[in-house]
Amino acid sequence: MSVTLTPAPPTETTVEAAPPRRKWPIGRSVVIVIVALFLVWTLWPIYWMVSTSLKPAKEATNLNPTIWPHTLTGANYRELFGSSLPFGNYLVNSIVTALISAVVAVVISTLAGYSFSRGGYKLNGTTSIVVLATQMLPLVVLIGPLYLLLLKAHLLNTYLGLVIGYTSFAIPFGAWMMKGFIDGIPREIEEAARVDGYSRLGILVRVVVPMSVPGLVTTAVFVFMNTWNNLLYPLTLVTSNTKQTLPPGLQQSFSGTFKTDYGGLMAASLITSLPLIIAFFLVQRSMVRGMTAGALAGT
Amino acid sequence: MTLPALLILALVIGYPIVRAVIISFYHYPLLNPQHNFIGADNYRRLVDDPVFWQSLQNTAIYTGVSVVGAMLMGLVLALATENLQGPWRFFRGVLLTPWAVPVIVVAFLFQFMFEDTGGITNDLLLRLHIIDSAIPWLSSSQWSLAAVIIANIWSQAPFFLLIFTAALGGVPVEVTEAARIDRASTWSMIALIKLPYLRSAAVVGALLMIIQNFNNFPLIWAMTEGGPAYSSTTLVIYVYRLAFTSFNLGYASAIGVVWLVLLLMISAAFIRVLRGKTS
Amino acid sequence: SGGSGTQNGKQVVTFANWADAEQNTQPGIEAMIKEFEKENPNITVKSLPISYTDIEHQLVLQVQSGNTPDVAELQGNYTFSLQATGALQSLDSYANGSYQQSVIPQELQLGNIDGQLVAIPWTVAPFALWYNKKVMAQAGLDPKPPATWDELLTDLAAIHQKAPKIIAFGTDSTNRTYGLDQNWPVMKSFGGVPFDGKDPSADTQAMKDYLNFMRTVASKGYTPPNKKGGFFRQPAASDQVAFTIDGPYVKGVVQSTSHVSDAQFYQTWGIAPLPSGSDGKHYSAPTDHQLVMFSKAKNKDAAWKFMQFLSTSDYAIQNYTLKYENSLPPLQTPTGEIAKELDNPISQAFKTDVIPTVIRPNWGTAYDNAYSDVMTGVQSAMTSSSSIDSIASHISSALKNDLGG
Amino acid sequence: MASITLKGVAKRYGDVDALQETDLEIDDHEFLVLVGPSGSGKTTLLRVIAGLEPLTRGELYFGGRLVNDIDVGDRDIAMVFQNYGLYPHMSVYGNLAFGLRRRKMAKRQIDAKVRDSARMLGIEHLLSRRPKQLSGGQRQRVALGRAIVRDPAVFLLDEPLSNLDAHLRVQMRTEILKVHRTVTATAVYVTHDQIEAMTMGDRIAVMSDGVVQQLGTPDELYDRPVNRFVAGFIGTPAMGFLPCARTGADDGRALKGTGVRTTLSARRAATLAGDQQQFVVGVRPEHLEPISESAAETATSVVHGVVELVEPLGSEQHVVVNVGDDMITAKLARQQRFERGEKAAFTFDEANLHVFDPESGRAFR
Amino acid sequence: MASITLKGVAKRYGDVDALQETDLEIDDHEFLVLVGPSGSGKTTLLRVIAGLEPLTRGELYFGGRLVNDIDVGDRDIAMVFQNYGLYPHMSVYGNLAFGLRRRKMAKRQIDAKVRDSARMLGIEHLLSRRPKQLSGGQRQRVALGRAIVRDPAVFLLDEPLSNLDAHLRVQMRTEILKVHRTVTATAVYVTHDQIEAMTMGDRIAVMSDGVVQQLGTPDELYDRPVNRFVAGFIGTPAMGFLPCARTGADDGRALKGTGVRTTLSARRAATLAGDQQQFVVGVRPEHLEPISESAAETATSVVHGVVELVEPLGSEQHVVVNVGDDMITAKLARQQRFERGEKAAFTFDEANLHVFDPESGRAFR
Ligand SMILES: Nc1ncnc2c1ncn2[C@@H]1O[C@H](COP(=O)(O)OP(=O)(O)OP(=O)(O)O)[C@@H](O)[C@H]1O
Ligand SMILES: Nc1ncnc2c1ncn2[C@@H]1O[C@H](COP(=O)(O)OP(=O)(O)OP(=O)(O)O)[C@@H](O)[C@H]1O
Ligand SMILES: [Mg+2]
Ligand SMILES: [Mg+2]
Repeated sequence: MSVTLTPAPPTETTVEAAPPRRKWPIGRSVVIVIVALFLVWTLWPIYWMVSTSLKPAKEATNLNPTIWPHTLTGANYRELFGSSLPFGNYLVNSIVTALISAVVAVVISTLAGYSFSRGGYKLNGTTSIVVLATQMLPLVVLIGPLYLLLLKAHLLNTYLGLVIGYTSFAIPFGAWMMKGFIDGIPREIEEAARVDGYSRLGILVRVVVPMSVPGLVTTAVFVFMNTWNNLLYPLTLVTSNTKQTLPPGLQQSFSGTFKTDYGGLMAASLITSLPLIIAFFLVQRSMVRGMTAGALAGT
Repeated sequence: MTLPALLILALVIGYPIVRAVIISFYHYPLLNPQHNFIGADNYRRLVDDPVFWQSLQNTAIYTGVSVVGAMLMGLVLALATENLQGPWRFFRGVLLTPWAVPVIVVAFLFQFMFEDTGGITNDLLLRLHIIDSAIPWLSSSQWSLAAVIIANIWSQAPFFLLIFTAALGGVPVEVTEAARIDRASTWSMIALIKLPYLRSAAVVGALLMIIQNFNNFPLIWAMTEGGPAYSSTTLVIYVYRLAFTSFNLGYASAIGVVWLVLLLMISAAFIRVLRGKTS
Repeated sequence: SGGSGTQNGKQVVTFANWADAEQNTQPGIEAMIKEFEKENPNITVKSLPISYTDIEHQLVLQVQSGNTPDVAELQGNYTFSLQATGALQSLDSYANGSYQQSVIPQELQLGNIDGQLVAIPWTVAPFALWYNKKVMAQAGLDPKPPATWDELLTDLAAIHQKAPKIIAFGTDSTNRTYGLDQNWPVMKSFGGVPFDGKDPSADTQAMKDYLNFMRTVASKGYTPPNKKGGFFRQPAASDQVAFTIDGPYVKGVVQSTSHVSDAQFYQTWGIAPLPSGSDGKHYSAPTDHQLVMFSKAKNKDAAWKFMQFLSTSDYAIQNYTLKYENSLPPLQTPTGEIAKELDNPISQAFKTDVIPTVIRPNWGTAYDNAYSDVMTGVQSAMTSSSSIDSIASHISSALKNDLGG
Repeated sequence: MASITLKGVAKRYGDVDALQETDLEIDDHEFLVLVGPSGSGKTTLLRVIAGLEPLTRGELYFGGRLVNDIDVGDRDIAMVFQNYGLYPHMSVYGNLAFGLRRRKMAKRQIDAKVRDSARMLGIEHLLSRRPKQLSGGQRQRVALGRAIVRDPAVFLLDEPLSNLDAHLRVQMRTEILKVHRTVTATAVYVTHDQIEAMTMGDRIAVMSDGVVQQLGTPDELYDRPVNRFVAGFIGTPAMGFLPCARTGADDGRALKGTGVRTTLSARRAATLAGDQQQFVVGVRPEHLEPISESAAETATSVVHGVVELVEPLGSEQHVVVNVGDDMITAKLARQQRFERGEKAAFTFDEANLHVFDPESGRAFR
Repeated sequence: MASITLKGVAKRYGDVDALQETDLEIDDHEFLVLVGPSGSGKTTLLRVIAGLEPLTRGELYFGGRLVNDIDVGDRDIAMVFQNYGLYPHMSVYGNLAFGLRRRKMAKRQIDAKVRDSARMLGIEHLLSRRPKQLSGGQRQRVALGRAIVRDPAVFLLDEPLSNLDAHLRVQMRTEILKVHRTVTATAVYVTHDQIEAMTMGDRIAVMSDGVVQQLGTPDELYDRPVNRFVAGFIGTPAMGFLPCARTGADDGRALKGTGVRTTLSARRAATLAGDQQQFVVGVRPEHLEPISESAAETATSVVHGVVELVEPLGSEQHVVVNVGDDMITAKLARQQRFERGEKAAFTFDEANLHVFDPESGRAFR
C-alpha cells in the first residue's frame, strides 16, 4: 500500500486508495521468459542449418528428419572446397566485392554527407525523399538497361562492374546516414581545428572522420550486407561461373537442374553466414551508436 | 573529388531510370528487334490485369505483415533486453544474428524447414501434436505467403531490435526517474514515456524496411518463385518474370514506374509524419 | 561474353553453356574441351558458363547488344526464343551427308524450326515414367509399370495407403517453361493442349480431365506441388519415391548419392513410356540439350567442328553424354564400346519405347508468355479449391491476353 | 509529518564508497542544503533518500516509518533534476498532470491543482507549450511545478539552478524559497555553490569524500567550522590558512609562522592539546585590516606578505597576498589602494582566528 | 604588435542584427572583457574577430593590418570555447600538438613547447589521457593549453569558465590572468558573469542587443554607468531603482517617489534637463544605511519599505526590501538583525545616487 506522509488533504484520499504498483524495470521473470523464447526462435533455424550440414546426403533429405545427426560427417564441407564447384571463388568474389563496395561507398558517402551537413544548405523533407527514392527504385526493371550499360563499358564479369552497380544505389542512403551522424559532431571542435589552421579537407580527415567511426561502421555494414545479400545483380551482371558471387552461386549449384542437395547447401549456407555473423558481433556496439546518430538523426 | 563519383553515380542510376520510363511507353518484347510506341497502353493493360492486382495485394500483405511483425518483435526484445547487464548483454548479440544471415541463406533454410514431408517444422509440430496433419507450407496457395513472411520476419526483426535499442539509449535517465517518482507503472512507463522516444526510430525503420521488402527478390524467388499459382507472387517477382522469362520489357517497366510512384507516396507520407511531430 | 575471332594464331570458338556452370557436369565439359583442343590444335574453345535458368535471357540480351557467343547449349523453347531473335545460323549447309546419316531423324527434326535446321541434338533425354520396383513390391503390387493414368492412380493409392510418407509420384509442376515441357505430353495424352498457335484451347474437356488428374495426385498427397523434377531425384536415391516423370538423369543422381551398382540399380528401377489416356496413345517430350551456332560467329567451320564433336564423336559420347549427363547419344546406330554401354534395360527402353513417342510442345515466342498462364493454372488446380471449370476458363482468358500481345 | 532520519546509511558503487555510513536528522518542513565539491556524494545521498538507489547499509525513515523497501513512487517525494528531466513529448500541462493522473485523480481535481501550481510559478501562459519551446528559466519553473503540484511530503532538488546564467540564478533562488514557504514540504537541496547554500538553507550539510563534515545553520558553519575543509569551503573569498608553531613565549600562547604572528587568548589556549607544537591558523578575508609596516612591528596579531593580485569589485576589492608559500586573501573597502608586487601588512582580532590541527584538520575551540 | 581595431563592424544572421555597427579599439596586450546578458551578441563579436563568421559590414584590423579577408587559420589567433571543443579522439598531448603540427614545426620543438605549456598549467601528468578521462577543470586547462602553446598574438575566450563549479571558477580566474600576464597576447574574454568581468578585465565592454553600451575600466563602469542597463547589470546585488519626480521644493532639487525622498546637489541638478519632471533614481546596496523610523523623519535622503527577504552570507547579509512596487537590496554588516515583514528605513549619501531618464535610461551626470 502507498505511503502518504503528510496528513492527507481530501484530494489525496485517492492516493491512499491507489494500489502499490509493480517495480520498474519489468519483473525479471517476465524478461527471462521473453528472452528465452526468442532465443529459441532465433537459434533453432541456425542449429538446423548446422546439424543438417553435418549429415550425410541420405540422412539430410530423409523424410523422417533426425533432430540429432545419427552419423556426423564433414563430407559436405569437403565437397564444397574439394569438388569442382568453385565455391572458393564465390566466397572470394563475395568478400572482395562486398569489401570494396563498402569502402568505396563509405568514402564517397562521407564526403557527400559532410558537405550536406556543413555546406549550409540542409536536407529538407523532399531531398531526403529523393535520397530514399534511390532505395525504392525497382531494380528488377533497371537491371536490364544496367546490364547493357555495363556490357557496352565491357564491365560485365568484373569486380568493378559489380562494385559500381552495388555502390551507386547505396551511396545516397549512405550519405544520408553520414550526414545525420556528422550533424552530431559539435561545430566547436571543427572550428577549433580551423583556428589551428586546417583546411576543410584536413579537418574532415583528421577530425571529422576519426570522430565518426561508429557512423562509418554502420554505413559500411549496411552496404556490406546489401551487397552480400544481392542476388539480382550478380545474376545478371555476372555470367562467368568463376566470377560469380555466393547468392547466385549457391542457388545455381545446389538447386540446379540436376538435384537439390540440402546437406551441401546448408554447409555452404553456414560458411556464407559465418563471416557476417562474426563481423556483426564485433561491430554491433558501434552499430547501435551509429544508428542513434545516423539513421535516426538523419531524418 | 566527390564530383566524378557523383557523376558516375548519376549515370548509373539515371540512365536506367530514364530508359525504363521511356520503355514503359513501348511495346518492347526483347525477342524481336522492332519496338513500337504504344503510348499508355501498358498502363491501361495494367488496370485490368488480375495478376498485377494480386501481386500488388501480396506485396502489401507481405510488406505490411513483415514490417509490423518484425517491428513488434524488435520492440519487445529491445525493451526486454534494455537492462541486461554485463555477460547477459551477449544474448542481445545472439538475438541479432539472424540479421547477419544472408537473405538467400534464410530462403534456403526456411524452404528446407518448410518442406511438406521431411520438413522439420511439420515434423516437430506433428510430434508435439500441435497439428495432426502436415501443413503444406510452401505448396499451398493458402500458406505459401505466410511461410515466406515468417522467414522474412525471422531475418528482419533484429534490425528493429537494433534501432530500438539505439533509440532507447537516447532516453535520458532523468526522464525515466522522474516518471518513476511520478509513479508510472511498468506499462505507462513504456507507453507514455519510452515509446514517444522510439517514434522516429519506428518511422525511419519501418520506412526503410517497407522499401527493402518491396525490392526483396531473393527470399521469395528462392523459396517459392512466387508460387504456387500467384499465391506468393509480389510485384518484384512478377516484374522479374515479365522482364526475364516473358521478355515483355515494356509492360514490366510500366509496372516498375507505377511501383516507384507508389513508394514515393508512401515515404512522403511517412516523412510528413516524422517531421509533423518531431518539429 | 562474346569477343570471338582469333587469339595468337588460333581460331577461337566461344561456347555459352550451363554444363560448365553446374557442379555435376563441369569436370566433364572441361574434359571435352581439352580433348577437342588436343584433336584440333589450331582451335581454342572459350567456355562461357551461364546457369540454366539465366542462359535464355542472357543470350537474348547479348543478341540485343550485338555481341553473341559462337556456339551455345540450349534446350526446349530456348532454341525457339533465340531463333525468334533471328540471331541463329542456319545449319542446313553443315548438317548434311555423314552427320545427317549418323543421327536419329526425329532427333534432328527437333532442331528444325520453320523448315530450317538451327539446332543439332547433343544429349538425347525424353521424359519417361520411372518406377521403383522395390517400393511397388512393398506395397503389394507386382512391379509392372502402369500403362494408363488410371492404373497409375490405383497404384499410387495403394502405395500412399501403405507408406504415406513416401513420395508416391514425382512430377514437375513448377512455373517454368521446363514445367510446361514436362506436362505437355501428359496433357496431350489426355487429348488436349492448352493452346495452339495463337489460339487458347485450355477450356476443353480434355484439359479439364488433365487438371482433374493433377488435382487428384496433389490433393490425395501423392505429390508435392510446385517442385522441380530434379527435386525428386535425391529422395529417389533412398527409395522414397515410387514413380517419377523424368529424363534419364535419375540414374546418375541415385548412384552418386547411394553408391549402388548398375545391377542393383536396374533391379530397383525401371522406366516406361508415360501412361496413356483415353486414346491409348503414349507421348513424351524432349529435354534434349541442343547445340546452336550464332550467325555472327567468326569461325563457323571451327564452331561446327566443335558442335559435331560434342554431338556424335565417340569420345564425347562415352566421356560426357553417357558418363556425366546420363543421357542417350543421338546416334542412329551405336557401335562398339558405346553399343555395349547402351546395352542395358533403361537405355534400351528409352531407345525403343520412349523416343518414338516424343512430340514437340508448341514451342515458339508465344510459349514464353503462355507457360506461366498454364502452369499457374495447373498449380491452382493442385493447390487451391476453386473449381476446375473456372480454372480452365481462367487459363484460356489469360492465354488470350498473352498470346494476342 | 515528514521528518527524514538516516541511521548508518551507506552506499557503495562497485568499489567506490560514494556515501560513508551517515546519520542524519532532517526536521519536518526544514530546508536542508547539501553542499560540497564535485564527487563528494551529494547526489548519491539525495538519490538514496529518494529511493532511486537501493542503499547498501543502514536504515532510512520518513516520519518514523522505515522506507528502505518502499518504491520511489510510493514515498510521496518529488524531485527536481539538474537538467530538469521534463517529458519532452508532453505539453507543460501534461508534464504537471502526469504524476496526478498516475494517482488516478479526478480530471477536475487535476486541472485545478495544475492551474494553481502554474499560477504560483507564473507559467500559466505556457501550459500548452512543449519543453523545447521554453527558455532555461521557464523549464526550471516547470520542473518545480511538476514537483509541487502533487504537494509531496518531501522535496528533493539536485543542483536545480546550475544550468541557469548568473542573473537568473539569483532570481530563482528567491522563488524557490518562496515556493518552499508556501508548500509545507521538507526540502533537501543539493548544490556545490556555497553562496546558494548560505543564502537558502535553514541548515547546511557540508559534504566531502562521502562524509557529512558538518551540519548546522549558515552562521554556525561560518563562525565555528569544525574542520579546515569546512572553514575553507564556506565563505568567499575563502579563508586563508597559514602554518605556524608555538614560540613558547606568553606561557605558550604565542604562535609564529612565516609572515604571521599572534598570541592566543587564554580561553582558546586551553582548548589546544598541551603538548602539540604545530598548528594551522585561518583568517577570513574580511577580518584582515591593513596597517602600516611600522604599526605591524608592535601589533600582536599580524600577517604580512607581497601583493599578488588585486580584484576590484566596485563596492569592495579582494587583495590576494603571498605569505611564505601560502596565499591569503583580504577583503577591503575600495579606498585602500594596493599595487601588485608591493608589500602589505594586516592585523586581525585574535577572536576571529581559527586554529586547526595540521594532520587531522580538526578545529580547536 | 596586435592591437585590434573594429571600424563600423556589423553582423546580421538572416534578419537578426546580432551585432550592430560597432567601433572598438583593443590595445596590444590588453585584457578586454565582453559582458552582457544572453543573446546580447558577445559570441558574435568574438567570432567576427576570430574570423569564424564573415562580417556583414565594416573593417577589422589587427595591428593596423586589414584582416577582413584573411582566413581564421592565418590570423595568428587562439580560441577557447565554452565547451572546450577538445578533440575527443586525441590525447591531451595530441590536442596541444595538433595546431603546431599543422605549422610544420620540428618534432623536438613541438614536444618542448607542449611540455612547457603543460607544466605552466600543471597538466603534465595528464598528457597521455583522453579528454573523456578528465574533470571539468582539467579539460579547461587543456583548452587553455591548446591556445597558449602556439603563443598567438590574439587570445579569444568564450565563457571558458561557465561550465565549472563555483570554487573552480574562482581558482581558474586567477590562473587565466596569470597565463595572460606570462604570454604577451591581446585577450578578449566573453562572459555573462559580471563578477568575472569586474575582477578580470583591464577594460570591460558591456553589451546588450548587439550594441556595446559602455566601454571602460571596472571602476568607471561601477561608479559612472552611462545608462540604467549598465548600472543594473554591473554590481551584485544589483543596484535598486526607484521612480520619483520633482516636488518643486528646494528650487526643484527635491525629488520624491513612493518610499523614497532626496534632494540633489546643485552640481548634479545642473545636469538635469530643466523642464523634465520624472526620473528614476538608483542606489547601490552597499550605499544604504539603516536608520530608525524616527531618524528617517528628519534625514534628507531616505528609502523605506517592508523587508521581503534576508540572505545571510556569513561576512555580510543582503536585505531585500519592498519599496512601493519596486524592490531594492541593501548590503549590510551581520550585526543588524532584520526580520521578514518588518518595516525598515535607510538613508544614503546623495553623492552615491544615480539619476536616469525614465524613457532613454540615459544617466544624468
Ligand atoms: N552510478 C555510479 N557508478 C559508480 N560510481 C558512481 C556512480 N554515481 C556516482 N559515483 C561515484 O560516487 C561518488 C559521488 O558521486 P556523486 O554524484 O554523489 O557526487 P556529487 O557530489 O553529486 O558530485 P557533483 O557535484 O559533480 O554532482 C563519485 O566519486 C562518483 O564517481
Ligand atoms: N548562427 C546564428 N544564426 C542565427 N542567429 C544567430 C546565430 N548565432 C547567434 N544568433 C543570434 O544572434 C544574437 C546574438 O547571439 P550571441 O550568441 O552572440 O549572443 P551571446 O551574447 O553570445 O549569448 P550567450 O551569452 O547566450 O552566448 C542572438 O539573438 C542569437 O539568437
Ligand atoms: Mg551531483
Ligand atoms: Mg555566447
